[in-house]
Amino acid sequence: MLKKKMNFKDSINSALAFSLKKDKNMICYGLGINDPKSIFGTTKNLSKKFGQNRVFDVPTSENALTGIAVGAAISGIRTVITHQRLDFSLLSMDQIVNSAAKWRYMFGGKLSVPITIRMILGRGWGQGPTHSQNLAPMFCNIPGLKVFMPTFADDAKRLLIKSIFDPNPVIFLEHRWLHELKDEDFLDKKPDSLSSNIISKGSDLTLISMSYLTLEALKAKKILKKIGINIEVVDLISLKPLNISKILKSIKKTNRVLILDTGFPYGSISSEILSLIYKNLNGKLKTSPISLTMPDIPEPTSFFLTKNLYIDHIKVVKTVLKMFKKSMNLKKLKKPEFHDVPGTWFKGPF
Amino acid sequence: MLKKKMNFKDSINSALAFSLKKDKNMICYGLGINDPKSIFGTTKNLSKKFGQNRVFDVPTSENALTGIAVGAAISGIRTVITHQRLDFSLLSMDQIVNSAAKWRYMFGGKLSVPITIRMILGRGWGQGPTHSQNLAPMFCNIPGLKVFMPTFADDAKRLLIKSIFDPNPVIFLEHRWLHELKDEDFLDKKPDSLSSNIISKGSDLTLISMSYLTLEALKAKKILKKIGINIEVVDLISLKPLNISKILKSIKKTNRVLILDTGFPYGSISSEILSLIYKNLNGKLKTSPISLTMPDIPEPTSFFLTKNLYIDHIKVVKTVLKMFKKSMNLKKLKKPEFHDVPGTWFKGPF
Amino acid sequence: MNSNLNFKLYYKMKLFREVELKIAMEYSSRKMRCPVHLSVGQEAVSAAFSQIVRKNDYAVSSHRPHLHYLGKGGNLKRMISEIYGKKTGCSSGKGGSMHLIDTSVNFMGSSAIVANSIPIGTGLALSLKLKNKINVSYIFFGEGALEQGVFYESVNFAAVKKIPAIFVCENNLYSVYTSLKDRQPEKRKNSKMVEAIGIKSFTCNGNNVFECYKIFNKAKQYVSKEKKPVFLEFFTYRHYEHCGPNKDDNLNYRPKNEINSWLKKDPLKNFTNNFTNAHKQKIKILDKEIQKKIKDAFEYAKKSPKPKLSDLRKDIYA
Amino acid sequence: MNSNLNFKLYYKMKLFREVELKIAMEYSSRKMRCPVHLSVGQEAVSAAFSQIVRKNDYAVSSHRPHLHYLGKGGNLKRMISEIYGKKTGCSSGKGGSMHLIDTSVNFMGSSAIVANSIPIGTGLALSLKLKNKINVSYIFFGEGALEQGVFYESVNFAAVKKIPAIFVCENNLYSVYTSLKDRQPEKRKNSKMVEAIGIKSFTCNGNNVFECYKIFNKAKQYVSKEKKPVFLEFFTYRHYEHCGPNKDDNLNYRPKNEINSWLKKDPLKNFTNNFTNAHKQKIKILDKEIQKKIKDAFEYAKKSPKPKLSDLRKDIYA
Ligand SMILES: Cc1ncc(C[n+]2csc(CCOP(=O)(O)OP(=O)(O)O)c2C)c(N)n1
Ligand SMILES: Cc1ncc(C[n+]2csc(CCOP(=O)(O)OP(=O)(O)O)c2C)c(N)n1
Ligand SMILES: [Mg+2]
Ligand SMILES: [Mg+2]
Repeated sequence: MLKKKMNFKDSINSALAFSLKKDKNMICYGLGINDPKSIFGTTKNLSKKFGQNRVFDVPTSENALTGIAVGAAISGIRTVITHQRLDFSLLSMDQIVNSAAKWRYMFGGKLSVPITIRMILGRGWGQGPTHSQNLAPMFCNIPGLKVFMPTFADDAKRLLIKSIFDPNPVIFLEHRWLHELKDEDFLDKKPDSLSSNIISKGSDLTLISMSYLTLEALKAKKILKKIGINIEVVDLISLKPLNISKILKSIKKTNRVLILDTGFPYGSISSEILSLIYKNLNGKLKTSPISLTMPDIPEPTSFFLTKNLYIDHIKVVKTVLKMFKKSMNLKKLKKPEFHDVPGTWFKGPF
Repeated sequence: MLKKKMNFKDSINSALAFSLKKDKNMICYGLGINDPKSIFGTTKNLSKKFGQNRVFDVPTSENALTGIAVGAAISGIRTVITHQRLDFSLLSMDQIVNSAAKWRYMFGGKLSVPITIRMILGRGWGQGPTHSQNLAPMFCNIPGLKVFMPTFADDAKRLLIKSIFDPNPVIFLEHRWLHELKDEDFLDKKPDSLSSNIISKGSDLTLISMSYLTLEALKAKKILKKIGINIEVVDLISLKPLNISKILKSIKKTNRVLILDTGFPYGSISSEILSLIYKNLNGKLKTSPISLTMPDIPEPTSFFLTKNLYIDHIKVVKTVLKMFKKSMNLKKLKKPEFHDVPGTWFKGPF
Repeated sequence: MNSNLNFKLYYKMKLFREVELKIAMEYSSRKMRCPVHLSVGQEAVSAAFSQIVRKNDYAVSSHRPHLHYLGKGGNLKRMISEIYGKKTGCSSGKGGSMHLIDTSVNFMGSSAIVANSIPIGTGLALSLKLKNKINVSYIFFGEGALEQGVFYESVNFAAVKKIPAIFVCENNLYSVYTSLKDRQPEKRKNSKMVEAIGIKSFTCNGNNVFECYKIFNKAKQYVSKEKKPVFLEFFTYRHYEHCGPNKDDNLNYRPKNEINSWLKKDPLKNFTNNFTNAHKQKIKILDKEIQKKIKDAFEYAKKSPKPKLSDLRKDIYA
Repeated sequence: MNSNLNFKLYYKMKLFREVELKIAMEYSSRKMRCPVHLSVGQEAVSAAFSQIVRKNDYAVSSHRPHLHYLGKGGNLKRMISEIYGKKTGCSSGKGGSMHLIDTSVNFMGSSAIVANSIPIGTGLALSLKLKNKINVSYIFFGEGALEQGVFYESVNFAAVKKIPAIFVCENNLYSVYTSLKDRQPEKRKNSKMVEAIGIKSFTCNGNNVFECYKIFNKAKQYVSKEKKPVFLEFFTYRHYEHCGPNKDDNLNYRPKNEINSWLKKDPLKNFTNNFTNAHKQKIKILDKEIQKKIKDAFEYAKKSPKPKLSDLRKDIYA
């Protein structure tokens, strides 16, 4: 059922509360989890409800905390860690890659590692080089990990519960600009099975996107429909495993593909998808496949330098028009006054 | 000039000695750098020649040591760090990604970070899940880094010197199975410009490979020539930046591509290359493009389980035969008795 | 009491306070579009530092670098411009408030990742030793950084290699909203801990600028003489929220009586009270200078040109 | 002196020694195709441990895990099979010598990455506290692991959370070929250091099995009573090369007199000398048992089936 009234952050909160209630052993920790801001509101009241033993704040020790989660998990305690920015998790790559991802396989399946690592991706308002990176490809490259990245509040809830009860380590990516959004702002109706990534049908182009960018994709679709371009929007939701057969089916129909990616280009999710399409279809598409990613540049902090950095629906529209060799009056498409905030309600500083 | 008599490890040693002599400020450190094994012989005698102040052993503190290199480098001291296995560098991902790769850009170009991080990749003899990973894609994904991975002793020397005198951070990947090899074992002649990755011309298939796998590619080429398949072998040498134009030119000629990759499949170097080919050529190749990688599985330790794990020339030959729908008598192609050692001289344990 | 030094300390503390207050005031106009971590309440440490540090000494800092940058002699106009994201910013707009640099005075950068710059400052100290310099490398961080493993790795390395590193911890009792009890063992003495790892430590009332001055001086002497690293811990308190331009005492994460007792220990007020009436005249002059300096800096920043869009692609590689 | 205990300690030490020597002997046949890190010379610690540890206690270890695994009650046959890469190996052949596990006795794994299992053992201790168990979590590592930041992070966490972790450091003075002087400050006392971080410490002659026994006992008592973690440091020495089946004293990275003085302190020899002639009979019987046990284990391993090639794809995900 689609509860369109709940925003993304409340969905996360509700998924955590549901899971903590369902599994009395489960624990959940991260910097600031109990503080007045409760990780952008996502962990509000959890420690009040479930006790400081199960929901607790921690020292700034990302690497040990990840290993501690592995230790708790292999002894039967499902654990959720939260990083306020994905970038901080780089300190724990040894534990993620050499322990969490391998503790099952390397010991012949004797144990499993039910941990979920929530990582929040920054964008805008001077997040700068070390508070804005989507390094999903690093995690996808590692056998033994799963990587989820939902867009809609409804999926977020379902997927976070799924992650927590998955016996394997899951990297759960949340885009900072989604937390305040409700599904009703974007969706009329939505398929309610997780495996169904095709969230809006079309015949002319397969537009594949992830997380926040799916909202820009849907906006672009609306605009392009006016000139008769019908876009099929695929929301990835799960980066690893990838539902590649859905994607291939869609492309066989549309014969055109454009991918929107919040990460850096080299070795990106979009490169992986394009290579899979190529290997599987080995065919000439109606137009060359395109991926829009962040440029291969550390993100600068200045408002002025991020002006044209982010992928938004206008960039998508322009790219599609080029693919179709069409034009339309773009003057009417107004950019928001400030490109660096998720909405006028955001006044900084974080 | 091609000094075919020098093996890979002596080339590395000679590049380090050359650089230490040329730049009196340069330093060089890593676990075991001065010990009796001197990092597989690559750092032999260096501290004797250049002093313990400049070539020194260190505590097992990979993360700090990387930051220390950044600090030394921004104050004008070129620094080379060595990890006996790439896998250990995961402990230092924060310093590699958030410091080394960004210290120049994030401060508006005020400083540069001339560090080289040598990482050795394990294979065979029970290296197992945490001593065998080629995680090159992680590094390639990061703006600000360069990633080199030479195959031939001659390139190794030239490229290591280039890395050391490059004002940017360079990840320098050495395959453990190359250290004892001499170029004369594999090459008759070799182009002597670094930008020239096409090491053996052919017209029927572009075979792209990296590092040790290039040797298997050359062996496969020899075998396939007998039945009239002419292979063009491209040795990547530099993973980032990629010399994609050379690759495209070759494929336009051969219209077929096979890539050999020592890493895991998802978000791999080979996926990146295929996606670039697709975006640039958007054409049907004579046969579907193929990449051979390690499977998406942590590497097991057991001799018996690694039996068919590695890419070798026989696997390459079989793959090519399939692409061409040809067959030949493979019985004569003898595998070495033990698939897990670089040569009979290797008796373990590391 | 050296009265000349006192005026210098006053000048720096007051300047630092007023700079931060001005940033807080202007922040609501939403032209400084990056997170800012103000050091109001913690001025004494950096003011004292400014009177000891030499130009050829190195320094690095954390997410809260404004006063370390200024204490090292960093250019005020370029810092404010950086926070405004302007081309004239010390990091050309690329770094923002958390990433300041002024290589002309050897302030070598600051990092938004907790403890990230600690090994970098350690590497700078190594470089001083290798080059046989008499200088030292100052490494600034909060007590939260003591929870990161890389701190210990760096201290251990500095001790083994006997390099001129001065580790400077400003312990303001909080990491964001989290108090020490959730993060560090009760009753732990950080200085004892670091001494046990292998280097000399000094602790200090971080709100008494004169004591801070004496400790920095001692540390410098020690490092020069012994050729060994040292760890300094200053106890202090921030008056504003962790990040941003407001006070947030309404959120109640810090006990009221704790806040009040620290407000009574305000480093600037207490120091100012020491001046006699005879000095007040001189102080007025200094205050005016300060106001002018700040006004100029903000005007400079506001008037400065934006970076060009093409600057985005500059300086990725050297 | 409890003579029953003495025989048990003897039995374990001798078994451990003979297992490692047998591995060394068989290694040259090149059927054990993975790196092996032997603990010859360090048997006392694990033998003492074996007499204190309870089945429901947890343990984890490092790249040198054989004796910790056996001390915890791990199955010998399955360990040898694992080193031979057989299907019957405790990790189904996937882990090799450095990755041992026996969940039936709560030996929860070992890691080839220095210090990597320290936080994992800490998480196991957290889990014991959460589940209100009286058990403890033993975490084995070498002194090289004290150079990794994650050790400090883990100790700090254990101290803050007051969890039943027993950190066990076997200080054998070397990390691979590198002596302490290149890695840790002169004259540092690790126990003092860890106490300053916030947890109780004990040090011990790691070559005296009875002293080791007493210290493990003390630690267990302390953790049970105080509900707090503890750090143990055992001074000991390895007789063989860091990795592999040979002695490597010809390489001269360890001073001759150091080697000789430690050989005189051989834990097994010295302990055996304590037995009276009356006991020698009993000891002979034990020795026979040991030889049989080892012979059986190696035969079992050699006869065991290889893993199937299809096992490669098993157990990646649960
Ligand atoms: C690795 C990492 N983890 C978490 C954060 C989020 N963070 C930003 S500032 C901060 C507080 C650090 O406290 P402290 O070191 O005491 O410095 P203070 O803010 O008190 O000056 C934290 C946790 C971060 N920037 N980097
Ligand atoms: C992160 C990491 N760095 C380096 C290594 C290489 N290495 C393997 S064992 C070892 C020695 C560790 O010494 P210590 O902890 O004292 O244990 P010991 O071998 O003496 O038992 C080293 C450095 C590694 N395995 N992991
Ligand atoms: Mg603080
Ligand atoms: Mg040791």
